[in-house]
Amino acid sequence: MSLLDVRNLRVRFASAQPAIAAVDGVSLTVEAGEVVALVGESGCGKSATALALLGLLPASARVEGEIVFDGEDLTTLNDRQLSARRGRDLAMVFQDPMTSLNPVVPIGVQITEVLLRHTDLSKAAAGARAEELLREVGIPDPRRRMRQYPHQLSGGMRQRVMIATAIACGPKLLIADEPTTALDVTIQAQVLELLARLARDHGAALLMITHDLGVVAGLADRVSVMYGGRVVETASAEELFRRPMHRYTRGLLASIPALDSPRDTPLTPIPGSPFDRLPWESGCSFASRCAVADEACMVPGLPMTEDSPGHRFRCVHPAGDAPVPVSAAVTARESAAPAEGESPEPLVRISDLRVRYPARRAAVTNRPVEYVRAVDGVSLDLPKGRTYGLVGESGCGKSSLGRALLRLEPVASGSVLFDGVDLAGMRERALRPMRRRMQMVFQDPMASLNPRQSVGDILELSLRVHGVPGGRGERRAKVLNTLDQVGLPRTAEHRYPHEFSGGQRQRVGIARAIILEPDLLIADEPVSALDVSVQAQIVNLLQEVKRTLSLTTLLIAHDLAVVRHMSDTVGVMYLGRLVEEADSGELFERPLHPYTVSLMSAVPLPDPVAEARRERIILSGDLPSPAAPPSGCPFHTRCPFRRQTRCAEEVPQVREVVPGHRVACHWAEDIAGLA
Amino acid sequence: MSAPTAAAVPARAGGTWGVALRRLLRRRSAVAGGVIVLLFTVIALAAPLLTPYEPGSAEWAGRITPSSVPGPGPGHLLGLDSFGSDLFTQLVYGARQSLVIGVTATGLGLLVGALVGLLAGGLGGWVDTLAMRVTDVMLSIPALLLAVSVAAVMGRSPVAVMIAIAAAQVPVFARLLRGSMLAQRGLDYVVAARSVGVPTSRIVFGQMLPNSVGPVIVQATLVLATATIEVAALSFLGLGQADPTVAEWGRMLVKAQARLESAPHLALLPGACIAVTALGFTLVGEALREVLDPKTTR
Amino acid sequence: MIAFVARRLALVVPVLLGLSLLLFVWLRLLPGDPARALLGERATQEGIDRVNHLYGFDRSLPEQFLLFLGRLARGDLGSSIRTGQSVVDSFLERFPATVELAVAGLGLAVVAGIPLGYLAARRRGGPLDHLSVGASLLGVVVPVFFLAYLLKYVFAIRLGWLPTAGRQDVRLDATHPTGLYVLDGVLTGEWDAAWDALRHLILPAMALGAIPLAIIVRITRASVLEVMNEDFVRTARAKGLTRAVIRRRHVMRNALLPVSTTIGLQAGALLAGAVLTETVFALNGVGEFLFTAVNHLDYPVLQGFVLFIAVIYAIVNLLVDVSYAVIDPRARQR
Amino acid sequence: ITSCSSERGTQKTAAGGDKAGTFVFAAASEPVALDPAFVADSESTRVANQIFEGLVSIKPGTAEPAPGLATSWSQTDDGLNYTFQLRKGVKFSDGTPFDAEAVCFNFERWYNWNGPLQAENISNLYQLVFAGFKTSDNPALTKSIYKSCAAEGDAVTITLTRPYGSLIPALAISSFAMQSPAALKQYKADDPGASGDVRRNEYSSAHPTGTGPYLFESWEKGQRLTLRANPGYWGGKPKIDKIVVRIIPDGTARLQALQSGEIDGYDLVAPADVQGLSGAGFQVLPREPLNILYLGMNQADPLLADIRVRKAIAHALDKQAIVSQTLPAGTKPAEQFIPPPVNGYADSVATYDHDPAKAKKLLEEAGAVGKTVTFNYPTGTSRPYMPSPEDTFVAIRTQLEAVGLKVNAVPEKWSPEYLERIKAKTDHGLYLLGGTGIMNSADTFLGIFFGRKTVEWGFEDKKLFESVAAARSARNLTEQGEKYATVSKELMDLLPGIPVAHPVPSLALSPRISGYVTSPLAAEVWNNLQIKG
Ligand SMILES: Nc1ncnc2c1ncn2[C@@H]1O[C@H](COP(=O)(O)OP(=O)(O)OP(=O)(O)O)[C@@H](O)[C@H]1O
Ligand SMILES: Nc1ncnc2c1ncn2[C@@H]1O[C@H](COP(=O)(O)OP(=O)(O)OP(=O)(O)O)[C@@H](O)[C@H]1O
Ligand SMILES: [Mg+2]
Ligand SMILES: [Mg+2]
Repeated sequence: MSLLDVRNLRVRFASAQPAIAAVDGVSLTVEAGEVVALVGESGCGKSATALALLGLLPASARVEGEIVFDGEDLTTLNDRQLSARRGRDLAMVFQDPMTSLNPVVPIGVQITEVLLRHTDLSKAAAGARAEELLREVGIPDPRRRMRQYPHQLSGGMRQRVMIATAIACGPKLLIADEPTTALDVTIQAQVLELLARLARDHGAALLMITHDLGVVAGLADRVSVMYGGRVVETASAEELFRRPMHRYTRGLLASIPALDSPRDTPLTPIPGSPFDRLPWESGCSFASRCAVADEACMVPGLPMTEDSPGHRFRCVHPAGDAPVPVSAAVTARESAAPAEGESPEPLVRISDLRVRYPARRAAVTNRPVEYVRAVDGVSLDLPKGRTYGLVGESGCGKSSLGRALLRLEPVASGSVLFDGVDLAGMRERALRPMRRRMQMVFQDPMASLNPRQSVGDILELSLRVHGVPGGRGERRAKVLNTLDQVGLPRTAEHRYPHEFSGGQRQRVGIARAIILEPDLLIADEPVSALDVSVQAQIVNLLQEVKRTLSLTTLLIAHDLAVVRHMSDTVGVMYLGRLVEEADSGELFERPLHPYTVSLMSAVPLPDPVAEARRERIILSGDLPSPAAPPSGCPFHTRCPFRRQTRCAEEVPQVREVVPGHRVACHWAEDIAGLA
Repeated sequence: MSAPTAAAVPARAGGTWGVALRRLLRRRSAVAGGVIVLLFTVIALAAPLLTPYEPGSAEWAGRITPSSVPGPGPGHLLGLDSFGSDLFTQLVYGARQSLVIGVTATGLGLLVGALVGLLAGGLGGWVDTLAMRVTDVMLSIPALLLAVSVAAVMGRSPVAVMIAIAAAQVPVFARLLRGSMLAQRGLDYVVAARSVGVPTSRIVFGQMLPNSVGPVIVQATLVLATATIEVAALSFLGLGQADPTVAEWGRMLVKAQARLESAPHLALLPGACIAVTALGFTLVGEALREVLDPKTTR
Repeated sequence: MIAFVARRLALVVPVLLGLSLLLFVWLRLLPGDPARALLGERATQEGIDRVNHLYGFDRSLPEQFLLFLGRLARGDLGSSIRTGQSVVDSFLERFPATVELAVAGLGLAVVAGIPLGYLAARRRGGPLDHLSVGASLLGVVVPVFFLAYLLKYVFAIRLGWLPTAGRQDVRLDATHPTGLYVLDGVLTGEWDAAWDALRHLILPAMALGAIPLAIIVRITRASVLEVMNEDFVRTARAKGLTRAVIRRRHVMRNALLPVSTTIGLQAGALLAGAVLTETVFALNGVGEFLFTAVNHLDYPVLQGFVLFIAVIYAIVNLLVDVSYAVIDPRARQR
Repeated sequence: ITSCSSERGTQKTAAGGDKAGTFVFAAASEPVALDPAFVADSESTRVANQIFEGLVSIKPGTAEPAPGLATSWSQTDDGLNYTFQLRKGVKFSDGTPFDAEAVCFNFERWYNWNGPLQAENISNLYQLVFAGFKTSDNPALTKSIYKSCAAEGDAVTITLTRPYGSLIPALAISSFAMQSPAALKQYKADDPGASGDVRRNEYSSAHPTGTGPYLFESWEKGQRLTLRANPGYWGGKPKIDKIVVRIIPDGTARLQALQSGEIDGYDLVAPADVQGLSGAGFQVLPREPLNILYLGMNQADPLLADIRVRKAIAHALDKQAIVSQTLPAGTKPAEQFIPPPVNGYADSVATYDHDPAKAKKLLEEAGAVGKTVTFNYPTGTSRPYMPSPEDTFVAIRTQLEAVGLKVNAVPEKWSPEYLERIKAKTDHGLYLLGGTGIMNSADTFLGIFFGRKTVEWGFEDKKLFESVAAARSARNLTEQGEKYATVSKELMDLLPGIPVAHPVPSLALSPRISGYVTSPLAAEVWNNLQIKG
């Protein structure tokens, strides 16, 4: 008998607007000690499923079906009985460690309370055990940490605390709901490894919920893919990545760029958005987004087909071994890429740029006494017509750099030469006409659009501000034209931002950026707020726009695969400094800075085989505070290649180690030799 | 992520205000409040049609004595008040006074407060510091005292009451607007507007302001409620509308305190009118607050 | 933390200075003649001139202000032109009554409001929710003095359970070492006196506490609803913790943060309410005296009292901030 | 500690248990001072009347002077020498004897006041009666009427510099009560003390020492003032052991406190509450009114300077209607500026009946039809002679409008705005005002109202002012009465204002109190009160 056997689980929210069941007949098994991944996009019902298992859904939810755990149907238990099992037999790690810990209770208490609840340990013993757990999850100096509050811990440490809490009572099943999406890649790698190890060590089964296929590849024994409230495909991890059968699984795999896939492979987006789904009663809910859907797909109650043992899917037109279809909209990128070798003139030349923010203010005078050095002396060129990708962990100063470039953030020192004009010292008024030539696409499409302006107004505003010649009519024509260009219906003109899906909003954001036909486009994490399947659409759009308008682009992203996919040149930032810069192909093939090396090795690959073969370098520790960066090489505190005292004493300068490949590391040559 | 709710909203909406309005109409309490407010507005507007008598006419003074007033009877739906005016007429016209005072006072407070808040939040720097220090000072004076002093400076007139009530609200509105303007300042859409090259004044007025007025509007609705009550409190303290025969609920209530024993309805009716109107505004305001608060939209 | 308190305190000083200047100018703008107010119906011009001279009202405004500041620095706020009593004394004399009333009113609002708000949130949409939210709304929309009258009519006159006015039965010969009658009764062991003083406080506290109660109920309700949707409460449930622990440690401790800010803000509003409540219940507190002072243009009293009140307001809000910092470790860094 | 809760049931048994019990009286405000020489307000006077006595007292239930600490008195024909026979065996409550020296000490104390003590608000009544001090620091003051005092065994002779007809009733005013010289000296009664205000010095706030039926016990500021029966009172120990005066400023609160049994009585019942209270078994005792409510007509206003307009207004008024609509039951319309029981009330004066037709005619003659007249009235106040000015205003306005005058209402807060407007500014028109007598003499009405030119009335009439002065300095009461009666007549021809009514103030008492006899002067002494078991 399986440890967990979910049969035909349905969750319905009384308040939900289209009254579609959030979970619509999920069946799922987890064997003891097994790692099962539940994958699917936003809103497909993953969290609802997980919460249903623990009986944690809000009162407005109606749950049907059976959840047999350890021989007992959990749906028949009342809250008191369930609560006795929660935390003891089934434990859960939630997505966001920032909000999942109580901000006003010391973390020690938050761990011991679960021990006190489920075990007979005395207070002191529970405290000791909690300390032990903290040590086990790799938190240094646990005794001190016990007394600290969540805000005094970094994101990674908080997630470790969550994990320590979850494993405290030795649960039989550990459910992790997107445990790493809120974390940086390097931290994500640490946490994932920890989770898997601990589950193994404690003999717990792990139900891992994620939207990132890459994450599960190296971790899961079995994978279930969810779409629209149902499991659409289930297989062992290896089988699933090798032979995805369901059209959705297939689409998902094709739409994400991977670090190890050939760079030239164009992405195949899944059209529409994950919320365009049909209720199951009317057939396959993916049908509306599926390229091969026909009437056969509209038969209600599609059954699961078992293909090979353990590989089951719910699709009338399984993909089988057919090649991944290539969307006609996407052309090979070679055509757009400039010829190798001759590097064009830079459109923007940044030298020794510094950006700082007040970090601490004096008690009485309220004057800043300490600064966060967000950008700490960066020099780089943006070659005309090329895409420059900027990567780095959260907080390393990427956005600050981008904003300072556009003078949206005050520049502390340094210069930004735009087409030969220094923007850094310019007055706002003088700068305004220049703004027409440089535009920005923001990370969060919702936040960057004024909720009270219709899309037409948003777009027209730019034209009006810059006195683009022509009357109302002409401006309107231009607006409509731009809408066409970004693939939005013309009717979008009169609609408001909240009436669009995330991907569509980002299209509006792009439209706003290109309507003035700028020379420079800064895209600050343009796709990281989007669902994976939509991400590809926007990536493709950006590529196309860039090509047709021959834009110079600064692409800021933390997703290495996306950067690799889109950029000609890539720069890596760490703690406000540029640590490495090279041609995209060169950099990913031969990273020379230890940070880049570990960054790349931390990225999970959506391929269990490759993942298993890969030798990973997992960075220890967290990003130091940018208000008090380490002396010498800022990376030396976490560097696996750290040597002698030089790293801690001497700041490495950016130097060209290999032609076209600049690195700020004392030992770049050695590493080059290693690679 | 807010995507699910957004996707759920049907197309063809009139911006966030349209959405807010529709959400508002789904709340029973808001509708009840709106109906109350509407009802009293109609009563106020149609006062001359509702009663055959002039307000403040003490025509029937001969029928009252210090210890008795005629109760409901023919010709006088609710009887007479302590001056010998028709009570129903006074109540109906009282709606006018109360609404005019409430709306003007709130409008005035809103106008001045919003101006200060706008300057402080929009310009920042020393303007902001100065404005906030001044509001600090104003806030540390009990509002009623402030109102009393204003009323004392201005003499006993409805205008004084309006200014008195408005004055006490100025710092509140100023802070609210400044706070939400500051919050808008760092938001991406404002940055986006700057990046497009929109001039500062246009950003402040065209972008930040419309997005910051939510809490101010909510506060204004709630002030409408308290204004009605404050008028009564000022009357109780011997300030406010001076002419005793002018129909104004607060005054009527205070005046009727003297006859609570012999004619409790003289106090209960205007008291109820005040309470119900205030309730109407409060219900609308509370509902608006919930509707406009992004946290509760989930 | 200390820097935090120091900074907050440093902010109070300019506010108080600004306030005294504002008050000063403003009070002089008030129409009417304090001397006339003092001398009453049969005053002659000569008498009025003499009083003006006696109190320095015939000097130039800046001169008067400097004199005022000079005396202020010595802790001398002058004396009432109406009663002749020193402002400091009359404040101290009346302050206990107001403190007692405010503490009782706010205490009632807090003690009743937080559980009510909590229950309303827990039973959201249920009858209890509607009842407590509805009742608290009523508290807001009925003028305080009228509410006071209704309370007295029902509980004192009709039912005869509670007294209508005053702070203690005057037939009792209780000793009052602190001026806080309930506390006095407890300190001296005069239990009947303490009980009697407490009974006298109930109705005023209800009248005064109605508005803060309503606000606290609503804030608590909203805040509990919000916190209950927080991830960490879900985490706590996922840990299998008992309801009591979840409520106490995870829900309430967080939900109380906005409530504590509200309580601080209410402290100011409370004083305004106290003017009416003290008048209606004959409590002879600061508020009532202040109002009389306004009516008689008693400049020294007005100036002094408003300054006192501003200081108290500042202290209360400082305390609130500190208590906030005690509950919320994040606030300590600010 | 006597345990007694204020619950109605237990309170009754408690009171029954201790036979004499406690009389709790609610005052609208705190006494200003306990030294009666410095105060004139009714709350201070009420307390002073229990602690102190004067040479002359008031016959209970009337406004008539009666023997007090002086058993009899006589005066010389020139009206300059008054001799008082003093009551024997009377002691001040500090044990010192009351004798002729003590009397002279008191007179000399007042006469010798100087500096701040000559301020109008401090020695108001002394200045009103005796006009000046030994040395005048205040230029407004004239020569003192008092000249000297001579002690002759059990008698005392007071000599005046000029005759003053109302001296005997004046000496019944509590400001001229006899105080213990020893206590006055010991506690420095005339020293401003720490507070800088003589009314708040140690004597005046903690050691008032007189010969009255009650002794001062304690004063908790703002809360209550306690008096105890004086066991050595010459008239016999009072039947009630203890008096507590509570401060309840709000009228409704006083009513409710009485209804709930927390207090035994309060003064100045609102007219609207009278019926309810008596219906519920409470005693509502009316006082014979010794007051006047008038409608003043400022002659500085050109419209009102015209006697035809003033007469028209007089004919327009329906006093009876005003009384029945807005004034307490029992109130009588007024015909003169003094109430009937007062010495100086004229037998017949010009009267102006309610006659709208005549009023209209007069207005037409004066060309004042449709003119707007300013009407000032006070708000937020209730005076014994004017319980609800707003109601009275409305009633009068309606009547004025009925005869074709337009009314421009100017309401103002009683103090200081309204008083200032009427007393110090010329821009008022019609206005409501009045006064309560402090003694049985026209002097406190006509003497104060019409003694000289004032902005209040806005007219200058030397002849009238001289008649008033002559009446003031009449040699005795009878002569004064005759002279004031003429003034009264003159006034009603001159018509500077219209006497409206003599409103009846009343006092409410719990049914358990008996033996309360009201006084027109509100000068009740509570030594004969009894509490029923
Ligand atoms: N409390 C709720 N009330 C109403 N609808 C809800 C509620 N919680 C979730 N839903 C809806 O149920 C569906 C499934 O939600 P769920 O949170 O399980 O998705 P998910 O797969 O975890 O998505 P994500 O990746 O965004 O976390 C969504 O359409 C969501 O809008
Ligand atoms: N307005 C601000 N005030 C103070 N500090 C700021 C501000 N904006 C950014 N910072 C700090 O500056 C540093 C760099 O921030 P920045 O936003 O540039 O990082 P990033 O690389 O874009 O990170 P992310 O990937 O999270 O967007 C961070 O430590 C951040 O906390
Ligand atoms: Mg989820
Ligand atoms: Mg960023």
